[in-house]
Amino acid sequence: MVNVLKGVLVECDPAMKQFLLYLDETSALGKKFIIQDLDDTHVFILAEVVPILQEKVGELMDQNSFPITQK
Amino acid sequence: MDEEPERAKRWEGGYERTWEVLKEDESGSLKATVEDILFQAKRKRVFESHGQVRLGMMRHLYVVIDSSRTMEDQDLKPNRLTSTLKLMEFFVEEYFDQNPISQIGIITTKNKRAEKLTDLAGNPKKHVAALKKAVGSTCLGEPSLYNALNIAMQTLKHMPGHTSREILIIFSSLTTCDPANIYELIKTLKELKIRVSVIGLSAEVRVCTILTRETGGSYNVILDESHFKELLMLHVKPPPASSSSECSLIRMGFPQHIIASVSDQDAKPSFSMSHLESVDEGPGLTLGGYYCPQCRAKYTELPVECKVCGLTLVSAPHLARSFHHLFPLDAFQESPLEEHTGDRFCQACQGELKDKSVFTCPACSSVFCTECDLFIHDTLHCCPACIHTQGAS
Amino acid sequence: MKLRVQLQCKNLHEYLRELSPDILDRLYNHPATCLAVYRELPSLAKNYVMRMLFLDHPLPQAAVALWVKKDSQKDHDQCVSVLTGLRLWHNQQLQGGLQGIVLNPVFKDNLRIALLGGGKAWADEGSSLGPDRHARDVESLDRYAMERWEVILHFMVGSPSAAVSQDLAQLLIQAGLMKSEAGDAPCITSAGFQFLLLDTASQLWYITLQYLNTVQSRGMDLVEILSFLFQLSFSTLGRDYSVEGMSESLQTFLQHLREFGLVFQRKRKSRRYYPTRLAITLAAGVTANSSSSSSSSTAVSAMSGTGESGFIVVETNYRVYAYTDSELQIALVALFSEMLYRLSNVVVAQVTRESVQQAIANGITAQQIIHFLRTRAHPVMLKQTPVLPPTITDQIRLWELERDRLQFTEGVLYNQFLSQADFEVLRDRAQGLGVLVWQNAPHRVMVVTPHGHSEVKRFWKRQKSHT
Amino acid sequence: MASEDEVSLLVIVVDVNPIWWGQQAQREPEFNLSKCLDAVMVMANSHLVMTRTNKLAIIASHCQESHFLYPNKHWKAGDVAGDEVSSGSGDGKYELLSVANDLVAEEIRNLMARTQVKGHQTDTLLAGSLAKALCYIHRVSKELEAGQDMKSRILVVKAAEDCALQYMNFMNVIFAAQKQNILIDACVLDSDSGLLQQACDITGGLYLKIPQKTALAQYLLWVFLPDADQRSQLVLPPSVHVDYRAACFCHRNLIEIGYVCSVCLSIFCNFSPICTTCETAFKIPLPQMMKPKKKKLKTAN
Repeated sequence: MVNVLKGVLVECDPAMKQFLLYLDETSALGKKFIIQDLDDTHVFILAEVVPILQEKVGELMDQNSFPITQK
Repeated sequence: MDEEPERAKRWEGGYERTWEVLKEDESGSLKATVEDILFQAKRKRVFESHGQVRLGMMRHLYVVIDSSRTMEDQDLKPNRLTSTLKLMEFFVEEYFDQNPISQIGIITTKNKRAEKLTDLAGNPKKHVAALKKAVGSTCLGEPSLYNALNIAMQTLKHMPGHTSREILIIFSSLTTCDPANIYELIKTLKELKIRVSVIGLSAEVRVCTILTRETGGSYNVILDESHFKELLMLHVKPPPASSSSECSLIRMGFPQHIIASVSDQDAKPSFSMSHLESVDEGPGLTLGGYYCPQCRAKYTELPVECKVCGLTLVSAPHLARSFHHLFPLDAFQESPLEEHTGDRFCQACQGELKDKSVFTCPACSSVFCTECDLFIHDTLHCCPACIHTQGAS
Repeated sequence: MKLRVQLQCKNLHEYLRELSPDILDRLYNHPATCLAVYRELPSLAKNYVMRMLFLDHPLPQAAVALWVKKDSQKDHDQCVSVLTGLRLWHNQQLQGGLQGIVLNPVFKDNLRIALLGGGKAWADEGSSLGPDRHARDVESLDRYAMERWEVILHFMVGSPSAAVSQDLAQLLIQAGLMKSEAGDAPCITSAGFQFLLLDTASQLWYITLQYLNTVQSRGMDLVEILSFLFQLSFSTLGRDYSVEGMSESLQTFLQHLREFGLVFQRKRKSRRYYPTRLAITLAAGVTANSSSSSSSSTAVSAMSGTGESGFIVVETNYRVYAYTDSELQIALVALFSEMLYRLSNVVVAQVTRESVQQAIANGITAQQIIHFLRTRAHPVMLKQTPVLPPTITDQIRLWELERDRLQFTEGVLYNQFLSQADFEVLRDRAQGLGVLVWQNAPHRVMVVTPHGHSEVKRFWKRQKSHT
Repeated sequence: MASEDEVSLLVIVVDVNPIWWGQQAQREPEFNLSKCLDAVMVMANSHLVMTRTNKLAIIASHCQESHFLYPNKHWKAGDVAGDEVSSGSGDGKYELLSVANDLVAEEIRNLMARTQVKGHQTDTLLAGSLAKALCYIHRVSKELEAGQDMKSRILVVKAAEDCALQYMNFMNVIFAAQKQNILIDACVLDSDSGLLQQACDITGGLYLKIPQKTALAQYLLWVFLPDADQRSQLVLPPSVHVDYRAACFCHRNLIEIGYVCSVCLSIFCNFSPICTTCETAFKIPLPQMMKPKKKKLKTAN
């Protein structure tokens, strides 16, 4: 029988996917949100976590960046 | 020969007060004088016309490029070797543009040895390709002036007497490693009427001073990259022929270009003779070409010396390209704009005369603007207004 | 899910192609439109038109196909599609049964008139009115045009001093550049920010397009308005034209153009008007597509007379020096950079990751920032190639990409198929419907778009009942 | 689409040699100078409307002078309306074009009015016109705004015969054009011109002798209107067979093998002991049979 699920398909690079898996495992967003891990560059997730996920990714990028300009 | 030339070194001269040239105007601005200096620089002619001096139109020139350790110095960007090779590429193009029936060859010297990079030949492509390839080569050890001069001399001494025999050395090192007495060699060079010029990249070297003085060449040391280029470009113009050089009538062929159309049944592709030597230049089969009028050997490019019968093959425009050296355009007279009465427009470009000076052709007394004056003398080589009177007379 | 609003600016051809054939044919009745349309053709197509302009008989299609060399066939096909799409080219049966091609006769006649003369004059010359006592020179017209245009831009960023007519404010809202909550003063939208970063010519063209969309609802004739607009763009700067013989709706249109700063009219009731540089560069904005990076700087340099010449210097250390005292321009620079110092004639700003991210969050794209810097580059910058330091442009793009590490697509996941055949049937169906987003055959998983879901589901039900 | 940053300058040089056109009017009354100028103006207008950045100059090449028909030096774009009493379009023509066309017509009238044909001045001063064209192009390229770049070409509409006296100047002009990357195109109405063939071949332009003079406008539009970029896409007339044989200085014969003076590069068809151009006395030549030069030298020493 075919199973049907609504959600959001996320396409990203493998490194980002690992980060998503980490967020999912540690329930950093308050709950598990990955519906299915599709392949190296695709995951299927709950639609409602998208905004908070974007925020988390933004935070990650902020942590990983350093100021390249001096004032 | 051992006598020190009576020439004052720069550091022996008076103190140059370079800043005194700059004068402030009433408002305290330097703009006016700076603009004046720039204007003068624009006007400066690198080359004063030789007038009626006989020129060596057919030149055989060997360029010796020092590839010793010192070429790795980074005072020229990115280093001396790369900068030199880059300028040389430009030099080769210019050389053939101005001296279409001349030949050039390149020699490098490093690690106490000298070797030919390219043989004397009249095709710029080959030389440029070799120069491009040389960029990656390493600089090693000391140069050998003797060996380099010797190699060049071995070929040049067989060149016919009506052509000029020249060597141009780009010398970076302050030392040279010679297997024998170089003064003997200089004497031989002088006897063979080979003119040796040197462009130094570091400092004046005495052996070069003597070498150039004895053979009648020039010796300059560069100040910076733009000066280097300027000095190099001085060697593009054909030098005055020495009075003792022979004159002769040279037999030349003017082959027609024959285009065989593809539709022509009889047309068969054939090999060009110039492909006999070089195997690596791709397929040599072509349809049309230039056929030597004496022996019908085929070539795809001119000018070339026929491999079969030795006839020099050129096209008429090749000879015409050199005409402006033989009949140089007289310098125009400069006069201030205020004194100029009459039409306020340049005769050539129709632009308004705005600069401080105008230029008048002594032959037809037409007036020109500064830009046109430069353009006419550097590129056009004929007065646009004189043509009108010449054609009519 | 927040979708970024991308400001779309059509070029002239895209706009014209959407018009009905009937309107198109009527448009070609005016030489000015023919000239404008001709000018925007690909250069190869221009030559095609020129070759056929003086031929009265149709040419066989095969002959036309032989005009280009074999390896340029693609360009040829593109030209043919453009020419046919704009109805400049008609197919016609030749006598021997061959397919022939002929230029649109109306277009041909009017382009010939534009080139060689004949026909009736485009508009009444001001000369019929005698010399103008209040004649304007080019500089004052430029000044006037720029002032008018800046008022509109100031209004958009909400400067209190700037006021525009109700009509114009309405137009800006309709264009989606501003939004107004009931009763409140309108405020700028993210599309508005993007609009501000365009060069003047593109801004003008964008507004004009929006205006044209509303023309019919205003009870004006689109053809009449367009023809007048093109006529204006081919007129001579510093010359006066008479309003004699203009229809009522054209008169209204002229008043709107007056507000945009496209024409100068001393008084509302003046019998003459002067087109400004804005009107004349209008056609230049047509080609400058908002998204193309190589877009022209000529449109801007043409504006140099209006004090709009480049004033921005960008250094490799991410500093931006803007030599301007215009509040508006400073505000624009501040959209994507951090202000450091403010002096009387120059501001110094720094492009930082935060400031660019902020701008991107506002809906501005990296491309638009780069385009802004490029088109307003100081003449000193223009002398170097590339004009902007590559480190800066690359970094701005990288900062944008940073946000795009994840790509979200809403969809419905189908998994746990029992057989490969089942999967393939459903997948092919979804593909056929054009709703398939992603699929993986070995794992038998696929994702379809939400609106395609019901259709696929229905198909699956039917499929099941069959077997 | 062509970048707007690129300016394309077309300089048209029209041969208005009064003698040739006078004869032509008798030979073929249906194709006279004014017909030719009409065709040139069609070409000029077509070039100007192509894009906003296209520029144009027209030079009339006469047997006494070269005259700029457009743009006039006293005329600047922008102040058309200023001093001239509106010559603007009374009809549906694009205003810029009608101004240009009126100017050209006016100038050619002036030029023709002051023509005084003297018996011996019959050659068109084409080399001079080309030299002026090059100077003009040079000036325009200097006046460009930063960031703009310009492509220029020269189109010669040639009527009268070549003038051998101009050979050297003509070659100088050709080489200057080649150096500046300026194409020279030639549209020849009457007899083939060897000089122009060389000019087109060296600079990479097109040479066409038109078989039907009355169709001049069509030939111009079909062949010469496309610029260098489009030419690479279009099928155009093949390049002509250029005769690069030299003419000897003594008899003006075309020769395949000749003698060249090593000092002044004059070309002679026969050996003579003294060069007539530079008066150099030559060495007695060795028999030509001894072919390799190297050997020749050795025997000489």
